Amino acid sequence: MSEYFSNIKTSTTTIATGLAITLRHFFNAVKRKGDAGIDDADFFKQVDGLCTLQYPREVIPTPVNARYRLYNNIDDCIGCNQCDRACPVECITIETIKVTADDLAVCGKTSGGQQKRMWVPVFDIDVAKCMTCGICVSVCPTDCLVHSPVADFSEFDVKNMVYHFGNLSKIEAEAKKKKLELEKVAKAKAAEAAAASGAAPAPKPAPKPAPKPAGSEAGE
Amino acid sequence: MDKVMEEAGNLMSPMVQESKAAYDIIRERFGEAVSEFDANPTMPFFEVIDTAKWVDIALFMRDNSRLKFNCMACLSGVDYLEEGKLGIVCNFESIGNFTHRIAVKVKCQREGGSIPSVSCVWHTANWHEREAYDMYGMVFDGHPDLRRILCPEDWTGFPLRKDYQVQETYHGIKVPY
Amino acid sequence: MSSSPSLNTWSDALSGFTLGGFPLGLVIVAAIPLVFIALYALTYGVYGERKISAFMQDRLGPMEVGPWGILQTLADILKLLQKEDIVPTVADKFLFVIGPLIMFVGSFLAFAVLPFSPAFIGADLNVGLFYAVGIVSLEVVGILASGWGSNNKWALYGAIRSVAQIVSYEIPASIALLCGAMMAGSLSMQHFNVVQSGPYGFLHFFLFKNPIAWLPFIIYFISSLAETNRAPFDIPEAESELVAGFFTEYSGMKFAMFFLAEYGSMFMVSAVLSIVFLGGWASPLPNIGGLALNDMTNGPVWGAFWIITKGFFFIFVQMWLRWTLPRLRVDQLMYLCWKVLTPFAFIAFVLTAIWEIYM
Amino acid sequence: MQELGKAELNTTRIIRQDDNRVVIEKDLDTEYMVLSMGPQHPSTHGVLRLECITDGEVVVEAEPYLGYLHRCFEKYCEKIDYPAIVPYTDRMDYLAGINTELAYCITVEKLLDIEIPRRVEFIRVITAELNRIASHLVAIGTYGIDLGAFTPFLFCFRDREIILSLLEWVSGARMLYHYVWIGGLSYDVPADFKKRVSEFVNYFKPKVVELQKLLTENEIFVKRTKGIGIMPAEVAINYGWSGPMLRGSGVKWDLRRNDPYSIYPELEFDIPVPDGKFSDVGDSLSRHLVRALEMDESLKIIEQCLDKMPEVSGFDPRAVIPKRIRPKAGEVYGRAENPRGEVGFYIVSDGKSTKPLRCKARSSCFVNLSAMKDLSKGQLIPDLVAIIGSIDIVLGEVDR
Repeated sequence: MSEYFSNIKTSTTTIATGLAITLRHFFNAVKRKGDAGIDDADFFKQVDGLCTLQYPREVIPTPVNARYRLYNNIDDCIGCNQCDRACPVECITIETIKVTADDLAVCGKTSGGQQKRMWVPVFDIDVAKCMTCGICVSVCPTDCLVHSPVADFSEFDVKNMVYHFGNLSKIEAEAKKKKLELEKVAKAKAAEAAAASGAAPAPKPAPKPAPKPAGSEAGE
Repeated sequence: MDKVMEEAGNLMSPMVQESKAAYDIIRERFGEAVSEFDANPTMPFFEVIDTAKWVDIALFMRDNSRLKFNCMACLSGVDYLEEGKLGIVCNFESIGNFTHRIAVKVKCQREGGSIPSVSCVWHTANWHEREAYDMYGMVFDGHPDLRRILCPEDWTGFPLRKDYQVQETYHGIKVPY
Repeated sequence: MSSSPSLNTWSDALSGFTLGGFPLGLVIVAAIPLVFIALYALTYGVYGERKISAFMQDRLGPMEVGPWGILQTLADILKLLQKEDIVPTVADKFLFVIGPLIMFVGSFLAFAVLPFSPAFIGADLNVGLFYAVGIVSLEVVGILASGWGSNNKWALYGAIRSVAQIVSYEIPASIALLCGAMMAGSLSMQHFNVVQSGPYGFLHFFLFKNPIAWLPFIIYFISSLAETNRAPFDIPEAESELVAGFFTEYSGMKFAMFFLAEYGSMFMVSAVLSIVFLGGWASPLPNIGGLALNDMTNGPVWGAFWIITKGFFFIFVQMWLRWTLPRLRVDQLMYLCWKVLTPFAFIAFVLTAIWEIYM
Repeated sequence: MQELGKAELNTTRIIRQDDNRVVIEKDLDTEYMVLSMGPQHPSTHGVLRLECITDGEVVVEAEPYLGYLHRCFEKYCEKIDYPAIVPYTDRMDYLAGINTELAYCITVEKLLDIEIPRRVEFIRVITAELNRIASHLVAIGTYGIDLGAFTPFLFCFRDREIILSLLEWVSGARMLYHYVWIGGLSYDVPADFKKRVSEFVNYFKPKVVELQKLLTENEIFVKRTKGIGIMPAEVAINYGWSGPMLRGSGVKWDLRRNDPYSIYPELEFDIPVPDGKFSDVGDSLSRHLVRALEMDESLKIIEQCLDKMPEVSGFDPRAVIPKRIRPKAGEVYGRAENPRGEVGFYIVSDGKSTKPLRCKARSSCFVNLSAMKDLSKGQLIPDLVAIIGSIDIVLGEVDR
């Protein structure tokens, strides 16, 4: 019998404790959590109160090293293909064309001063496949491939999730390929007929275009 | 600790010595039914050669007062393609009694091979054996409920075999997408 | 019970009003509670509950539709109206359709005897309280019909649980209300209020006049939670066990009907609680010397204000409990009913009788 | 297995036929009902399906069906390099990514036999313990939901959010970290990290107390969980249970102590085991209690690590990461204490390839869940929900 009453007593007290806690939160609802990021020194001074974020208008600030959407700075890309090989989900597609000797200057150098030896007509990243593991970034020799802190890049069409970073258009790529073949043929000829020369290379194509963002906006 | 094992080849670490001691007890009892002890530093193991005795060995390992391997930590199926065999690797330990651990390998023929089930000895083995069957297709004799566990029941082939060819369609769905 | 002359003046006048032989007045009398339920369920019931739960959980609640999300309920209703009204092929169609209707009618009929103000009551029955307790139980039929008619295992579980629960909890609830009836000496709803009103405000309420009244008050409150399937007694619709209980298969307006019925009976039990123990439309403010607060805050309009405020307060407590407590199990629910509440209700009954005779 | 005596099943026999159909032979006129609970059910924590045979509200038999979230982890591992497996281990136990990564990485490190810098070990332990708290918060919160208490869940998630922010700050991702690498870490911690974590510890301590008051001490909660799903210690060991499940049965077994890895031997912490006063040893409440108490222990560990962590200027956490990971031929079984129990990896290397020949993941939930059939016998449906909740499964880990 005493257990019966002690049960009633503990039930009442514990329920009352719980009710007190929720009521305290109810009256604390006048406060709201601030929008400081975790890297802010005052972060823990503003965590009291309602903590909802109204998403599209308010976002959790992403820290600088956040690893979200992949971005390739094609100007620095040397087309080494390492990221493609390292990617566990195979979300990167790369096609490269060797730069002919006379184009080296046009192709330019990376910001690190390395001579680029490859045209990269196709550098597609399927960010819908990408699992943001960061392995490709870690193997990139010129640090041109980075995970940007842009976390929200939803699209209505999954095709738009494929980002094109290539630095040549299709026509230009064709031209470069032809040129490379010509050069090869020329070299072969040169090797064959040791004395022959004067096979003038094809006329120079248009200078290197800017990285072409296709689909939606692809860069930052 | 077991991480520091520079002298792995010559000197056995305390952990391996413990395993060796446990193995000696089993060897003493079962003799040629078990293979020599493989004293590698990362996972010391022995192999059960006479697979028919596997359940007896298991019971002995569990109940012997000097062994008391009351916990099966893991049971993994392995495909030994070169040997033409399938096998399981079981990791044992003794919770609350001793600190020794040991691994045991049991192998069977690739096609139509079977291994006695130890799910009556350790309940853990029940689902693990089902998983090994699901992935490799070796049959566990005496298993109470040997069905596929992770793959659908009407899946064809055993996915983790090295020569596994994925089926083209499954209920009209193209499989290798 | 004969009513004092100032009582029921509005409703009497309205019900006498006819238009070309058509009793328009009666229709209006019936429409007022209906409109009230709809409005209250829309505002306080759905929106209020969302906001209250949100604030208790450190959330914001609905914020998108309208300023502070106040139009959220309208958006929900629009959504429910647009939804396809699915009747499963294997369902018992008649029971499936009639279930929510019975539930709603049950909770709505009880409003007939609810005195909204001194001057307004649907029907001043002399067995008003008895009628209210009886008619609310009609919901059980609706729940069972919908649960059985859905032909869904979860729904059946929910329905059976619900019936067992509601039928059991009728007993402590009725006995607790009987204590109130003894104190008032009547079963007429208006009379409850009349005897509890007076110049000293809340001191005339049974809860404060009679020390024993606390016991039936608490017993009735707990039982009313169970009767309306509110947490911690929401086992018929326990979402983590039975998906959605007896209304698992419902969609569209039929689903909305369940909600309306639930909120209707929530207000109903809260109003009964406040009428029986807290004076209903009587003002709780006392006359202090020359400051005649009580006289100032009594009257038909003030009466409506007080009874709705009291009802809403208890609804708030119901929500507060819901968002704090875990759910009971079926057997624990029955234990609480038969081994705790019912004996205590009997004790309260006897004590009240003794108090009424000797004090 | 202890007979709980809730259902009288003597009159009825359940037979599983050769083609796996369940047939019920009955003598009395009770009608049994087959109830398919899940894969879309609010309290199966994902896509678990339980085929319950019920006698009214009493569960006669509950058979779990898995595989709805099977993602061929082990098959994948045979096709990708050792370092590239790490992000996949994240996706196994997605609530405790760092712990699972740690388990995998120490396994491969064992095989590679490399020495890890001390600072890396400390950072690993801090982040792993933070992740353990986050994981337990989800476990406790969802357990509250299973039992009908919604508010503790959101309080738990509010605090978990802060941990996720902390880990995002460190690793760059909120849930699927890929932070622990074989032989190191992906980044060093930010400059203010120590300060912020100690602030978090101070912030979190009162929240744990509040959570205990709101949920654990609540009488209804206690009544719902006490004595439900009792698992005796020997049976638990035989089932291979680990982590909070095993400790809930009263076995003081924690891999951080019993098979120590990283720097755990240097740290002071208790292994909470129920004493049988507040709960019956081995019941659902004990398991919940162990998780709740473990959060305090994790806080203790974090505080000690913050004190002891060596400051190295210009520290490169990738310094000892091998350029090309190709372990010598051999086999290894390595494991670590995850929030849900022992996560082990059995890896076979052929010594030639950069890909493992075999990588088996021993998942704690998979093993813990295998006792479901025994635990659920004769329980009520609400108790079944309470038991599933107390096992705290993550289907990503069960199915891999």
